[in-house]
Amino acid sequence: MQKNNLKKVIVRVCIGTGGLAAGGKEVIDAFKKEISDRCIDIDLDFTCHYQKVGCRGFCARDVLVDVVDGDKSLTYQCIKPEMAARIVDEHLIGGKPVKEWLIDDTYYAFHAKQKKILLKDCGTIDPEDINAYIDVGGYSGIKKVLSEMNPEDVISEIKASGLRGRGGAGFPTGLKWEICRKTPGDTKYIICNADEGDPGAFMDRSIIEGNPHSVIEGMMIAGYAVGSDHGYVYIRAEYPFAVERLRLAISQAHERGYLGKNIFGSNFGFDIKVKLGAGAFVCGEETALIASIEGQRGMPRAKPPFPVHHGLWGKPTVINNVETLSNIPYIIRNGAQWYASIGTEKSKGTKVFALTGKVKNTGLIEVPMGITLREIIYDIGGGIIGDREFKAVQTGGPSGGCIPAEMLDIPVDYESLAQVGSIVGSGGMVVLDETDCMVNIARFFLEFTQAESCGKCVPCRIGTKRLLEILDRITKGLGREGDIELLQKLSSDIKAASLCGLGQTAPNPVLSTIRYFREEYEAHIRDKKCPAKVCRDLLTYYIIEEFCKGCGACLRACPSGAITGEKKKLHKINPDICIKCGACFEVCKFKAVGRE
Amino acid sequence: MAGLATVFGSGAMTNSITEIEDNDVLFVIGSNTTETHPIIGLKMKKAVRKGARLIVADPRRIDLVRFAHLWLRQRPGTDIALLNAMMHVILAEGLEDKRFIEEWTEGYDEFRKTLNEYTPEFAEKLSGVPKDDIVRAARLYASAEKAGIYYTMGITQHSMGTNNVFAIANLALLTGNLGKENSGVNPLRGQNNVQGATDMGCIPDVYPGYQKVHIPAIKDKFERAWERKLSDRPGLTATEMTEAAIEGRIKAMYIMGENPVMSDPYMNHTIKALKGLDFLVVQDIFMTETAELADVVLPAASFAEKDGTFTNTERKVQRVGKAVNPPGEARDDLRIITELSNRMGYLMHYNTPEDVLHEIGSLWPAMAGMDYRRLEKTGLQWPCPTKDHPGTPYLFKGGFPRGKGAFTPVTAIPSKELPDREYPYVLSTGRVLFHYHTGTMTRRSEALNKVIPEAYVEINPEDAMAIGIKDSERIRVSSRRGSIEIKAMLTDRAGRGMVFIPFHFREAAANVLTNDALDPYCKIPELKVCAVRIERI
Amino acid sequence: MFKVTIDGKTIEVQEGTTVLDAAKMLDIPIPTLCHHPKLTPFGGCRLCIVEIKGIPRPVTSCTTPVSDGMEVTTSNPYIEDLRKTVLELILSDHPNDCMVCEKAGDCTLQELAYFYGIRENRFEGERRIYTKRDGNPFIERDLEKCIMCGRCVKVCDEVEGVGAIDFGYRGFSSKICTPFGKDLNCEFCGQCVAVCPTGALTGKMWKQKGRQKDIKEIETTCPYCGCGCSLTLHVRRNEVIKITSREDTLNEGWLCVKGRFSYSFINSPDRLTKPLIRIAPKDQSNPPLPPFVKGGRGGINNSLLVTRYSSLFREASWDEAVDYIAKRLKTLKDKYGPDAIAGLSSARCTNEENYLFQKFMRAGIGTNNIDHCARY
Amino acid sequence: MKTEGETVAAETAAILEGILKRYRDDDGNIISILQDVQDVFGYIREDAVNWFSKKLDIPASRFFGVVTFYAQFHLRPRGKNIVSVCCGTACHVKGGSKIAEQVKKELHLNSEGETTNDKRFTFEVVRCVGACSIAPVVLVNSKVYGDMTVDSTSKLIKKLKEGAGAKK
Repeated sequence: MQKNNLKKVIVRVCIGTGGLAAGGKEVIDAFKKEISDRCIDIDLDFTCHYQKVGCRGFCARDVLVDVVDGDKSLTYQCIKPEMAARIVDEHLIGGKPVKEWLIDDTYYAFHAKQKKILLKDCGTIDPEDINAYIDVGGYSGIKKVLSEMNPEDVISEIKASGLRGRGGAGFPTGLKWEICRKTPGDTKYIICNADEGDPGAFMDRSIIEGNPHSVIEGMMIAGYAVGSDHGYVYIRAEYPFAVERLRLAISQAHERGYLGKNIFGSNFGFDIKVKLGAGAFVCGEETALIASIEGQRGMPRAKPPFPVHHGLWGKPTVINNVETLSNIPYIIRNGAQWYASIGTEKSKGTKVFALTGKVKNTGLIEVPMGITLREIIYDIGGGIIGDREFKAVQTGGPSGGCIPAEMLDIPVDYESLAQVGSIVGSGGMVVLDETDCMVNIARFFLEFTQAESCGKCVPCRIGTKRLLEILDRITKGLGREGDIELLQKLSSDIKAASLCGLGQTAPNPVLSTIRYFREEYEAHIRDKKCPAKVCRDLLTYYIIEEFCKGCGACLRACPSGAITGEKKKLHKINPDICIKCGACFEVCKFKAVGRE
Repeated sequence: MAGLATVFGSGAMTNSITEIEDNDVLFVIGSNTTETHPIIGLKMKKAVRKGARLIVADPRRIDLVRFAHLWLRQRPGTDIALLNAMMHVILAEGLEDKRFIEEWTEGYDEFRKTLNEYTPEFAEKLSGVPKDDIVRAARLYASAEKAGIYYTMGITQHSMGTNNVFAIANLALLTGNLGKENSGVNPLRGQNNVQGATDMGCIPDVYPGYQKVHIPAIKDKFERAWERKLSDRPGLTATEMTEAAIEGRIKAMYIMGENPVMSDPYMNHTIKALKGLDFLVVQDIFMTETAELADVVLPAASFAEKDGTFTNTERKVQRVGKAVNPPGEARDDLRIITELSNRMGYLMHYNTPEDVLHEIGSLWPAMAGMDYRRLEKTGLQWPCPTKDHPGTPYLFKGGFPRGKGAFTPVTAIPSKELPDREYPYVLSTGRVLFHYHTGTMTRRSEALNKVIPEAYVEINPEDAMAIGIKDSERIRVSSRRGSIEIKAMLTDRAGRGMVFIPFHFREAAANVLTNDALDPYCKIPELKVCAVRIERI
Repeated sequence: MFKVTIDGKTIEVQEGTTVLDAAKMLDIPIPTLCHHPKLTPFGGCRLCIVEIKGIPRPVTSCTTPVSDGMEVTTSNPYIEDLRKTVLELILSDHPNDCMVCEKAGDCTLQELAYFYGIRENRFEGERRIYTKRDGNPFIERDLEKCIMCGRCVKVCDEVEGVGAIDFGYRGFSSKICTPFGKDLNCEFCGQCVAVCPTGALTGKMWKQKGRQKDIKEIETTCPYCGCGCSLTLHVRRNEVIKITSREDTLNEGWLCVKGRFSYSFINSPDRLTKPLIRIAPKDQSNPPLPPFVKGGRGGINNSLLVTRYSSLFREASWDEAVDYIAKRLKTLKDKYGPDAIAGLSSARCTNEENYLFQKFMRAGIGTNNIDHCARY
Repeated sequence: MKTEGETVAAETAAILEGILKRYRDDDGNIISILQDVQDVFGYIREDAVNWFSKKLDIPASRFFGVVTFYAQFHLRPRGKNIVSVCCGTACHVKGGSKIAEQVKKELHLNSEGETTNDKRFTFEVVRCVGACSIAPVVLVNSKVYGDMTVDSTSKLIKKLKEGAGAKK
């Protein structure tokens, strides 16, 4: 082996949950095998590193593979294990990239309007290696804080940055820290809320999987500012990879002496414990989360007192979510001024969204506050799948609302979204198109919140159940005159009278869909029709005579024997037997099955 | 009671039940409070919730242990060793209340010498309680501002029961935990009106209000009030009556509302005594085991069928109200006694039970301030000498009735009957939550009997394994006095080497086995310790 | 001290006082269901919501501590409307069977429904159906009537220290559970029954014994241990049908299984009802122990008893029995002296009876041979 | 008659002791105990709960309340393989419920939470596993399958039934 010929090639494979599901591990294995095969066959004159990196956002094109050759980095998309051999042969050995597999313009468009702070390192550094984080400036924030700043300075810096809680309500983070710092008490706690329960959101998981040390560093800084030496990360057990990475990161930080006593030679000590959630959405609520860490049923209690005064084990406690904490090291490193320069007047910095649903480019995105929904959906998301018509975008998960097309140009920030009846929330963004029924969507969310209600307070326990029952009968064609008004009345009463955030926001999907899509409700109730053709009980299937070729595909697909007809002759659907499963509709190649 | 009366000049709970919740430290010894005094148990639990420290000393892992900060598992009958050693530690560490001792006690110098030998190590040998725990208990108790001691029959039903009480009193005197709110010595009385019966002079040596029968001035007072010559000779205690009946010195007995066959130790002995009487009258609401032996059985009224007062364990006199009529021809005891007395030529006339209360008040100033109208609102704790006196929640504020509290040196002596090769286990008896005393009332409740339908003996699982006894198996328990068949319950509530049998069940009566050895001073039988053998059937 | 204004009235209260308690001091009524003054606040029923100036949404007065200068409105059309919705929601999941409910007339939920005039309910839908009833002998648990106020859970934990029950499951299907849904196995103190605001928890032996009409309530003291708990006997037609306890006494309304549930002996059919005089010789051994007659639904029937003991005793009139006793005692006293007679009095009898008994022994017979079982 | 809780077999007791030790070392709570119990036995066993209840003096009702509150805990043994269909928002709008129907059909099960007679498969519905961008997804144990269709679901289940890909 000639030393002067040695060059370093890095192959990075995305193994976030998306990447893994798309076969990330298998792709890595394939690369390993191909390269080691070659190493034996031919005397390679370069070394090769594989890096596992966290989610890089563009999950729609998984598996993504970077080949970094010197200072040149090229990215392949939609890579499958069997494609590894060719890349190794042609690109790694031959030096010629496989052009047709490289990322295309969409990939660049996807990133053009994003502003990556948190996700910048996520996806380039190896999350299982603390050095990778240190190499990009990691832990310099806490170092700086411990050597140059007193806790009050840290709090004013965070306040100056304008950072607001990324978990939902958008409470100013610096202010929360300040209140907790001023609450008397020897023992205080920092809790990182990683109980990302919103269906349709995976920002926190991606951050922990891709850059766990940034969360740890954020918690340390929070601990220093508040006067706490003990932190908990409350994380969903449903995120096994994130848990694994987090635990690894904590133990690495311990080994380095970054966690423990006398950190960086200071008097400051900090320790972090990981507590696994056990599957209850309501535990995202602060007081329920505390109850859960204490080993109880996750039932919220009335506030006041607030956790900053009376939290875990009765001690003053700051609870921040993953994204909020992950921002902290970057703010400390780059200064509050820098952070405050991003975003709008009242909403500073960037926000990570999980862009999903009927949009072409799904994935994890980070955008500056104030960007419009249109930019997100059409520029970053690339528009609607199949170029169908956009109908609404649902933000904020079960606590949020649906925003219709005419409001696509509003800026994304806490106040603007609240004004139109939704919330920023933790960052789920589900795009809906003309084939989505808004009553069904409202029903879906109510089904979720109703099942996740802890059952403690009456409005939520029984009220959401009644809301769901009303929605249910509407989607079944049993809606009555007055149901819309009843839904509105009950919704507003539940919002007003419920104990915790879950109940107080649960009716939002109902209220916002009624507000913008009332005519869909009316169609269900008065005409017994589902305009989006989703609600099964309101549909009838029939054969369109002029298109039917008598191929028999629908007959074979029908599970209930409702379709009759001889080969090459017109088929018929018996509506009395039809269970409206839609199998015939999907299977017909001639669009000869009608649905109304 | 006699023990406390000697030390302080009065024998009763020094504090009120409501004060319990504000104790700093509770020292519960020989009391299965949550089962025998459930509501006092609640107050103790409340105290713990409010931050009090709880020390439990009991050979059994009683329910209260769950709430205890320190549990001392002494061997049955070794309380003195434990208590003396605690005092030894208190003196060694200078935790005694010197001012209190100086001002309010006597006999201290002589007393303190007797503690020298009771080192924690010595006490550990005798009692089995680890010496460190003894030290911990001593510190905990002595350092409290407001410490209360609570005990029941676990302390008193021993042949050295009075000495046990002395030791407890010594501990309280030594630390000055007396004469103030929330701290004192509190014997919890086991029956609804055992305090009242004692107060009313239903003990052989005193008239109502603990006034001695042999003191001439007192006798004169009662002779004038009752218009009869009275005897100045103290009478026999219940346990002595049994002996006297067997010896033929007692020819007739009148038993009102008691069931000594079931409740007294050595059942066969009691039956023999009662059968030997020339004449026995039993007045009760049910045909009890004792009534079966009577010449005449009189049907009485239950608590719901009469008016009157009960005095609870904290000296609180409370009203009993008539709710229903007695069944059939049954009559209330007041009427029965009055009529009998009249027939015997000693005339009694009372229009209402309240007339009787007024007569009591005229003879015992401590109840002079009570009448039904006042009691109707809320009970009153004696002493309550005048109509405007609010009653006395805690005793000895600013002094003991006898002047100063007396230290009484006591030494650890063993129980009368200790386990040996033939009878290797210690038997303790007591109550369970779901039944009461001889079971006359509770065993007639279908519901209660569904929960605890039959007698059982608690055996430590390791002991049971050694004998080869399985849970729920029927076994034989025998002592030198008798033998019963009973179901085994394997539980670590019982310590190694001891068994426990509740005494409510006539079909497997614990008192067939128990020893009638008496405390020489107050004649209490040693129901908490006797030697038994356990066998498979 | 904090100054707080409630519905225009001002009061100074201690720091830490809740709005509900402050309102109580001002004698301003606020409806509650889940609140119990002796238990920790819960805030689940939402009926006690009030408006506080400066706080955007209504808050529960039972959980909110006052702050200085706080201005509270306890009632206005908006708040009352919310309360009505909450009540309707509760009632939409509650059996409408007050007609046969043990608790009717003494039920907080029924009372509130009455005051809010709820006859029609806007909210109809699925109701929880639980077919299984608990097999324990004391406490009827009708979970369909449970409104999940949690008082029973808290009293069992905070007061009794037992924790036999807890909240189970969640959301609409949440219910109060024993471990693994087994039958209740606890101390059966019935504290939970005492604090239940609806008919979900009642005494099994109370069933169809009478509700409000024709009931006399008599205050008395418990006949069991030495605690001396106050009892209220509920009497209908010369029968004790239920025992409760007032909250303002030393036992604070709490009782144990014996005090609360074990009163059936009063009406036991084997109560003694006539004086009996022995006919069998003394040395005859006793008949085999008869089984206890348990329970008893009132009515005195001692024919069984008489048959069982007829070989030992015969019935006599009071006149004959007392006469007989007097004669025998006199004879024995004359022959052997007064100290040959002894009396045992009772820790179960009243002070008055005990006093009179010892007076009889001491003055009537002339002996101090009088004792009772203080030692057992 | 009130008896002491039933005892557990010696080997079970040893396992439980281990969990107890971990709990004590790591200031755990009853949720962590239950998570460990479920890890070992696959579900929450009543005797284990009673054992811990006695050891820790925490009422069994408290354990039961926690077990039934959190979706993670199961009171009955589950199948060797857990087939979960995500019904989060993204999966819902992309047809998650049809996938769920298909899984039920293939496994011959009627509703969520059921286990096949041969105890090989349990079907569950989960609320968002955070793999929204590859919706709809199916999880087999912890392996995520993305962009599922009715057809690919059938194929997946058939493959699992044949034994390939199924693992514990």
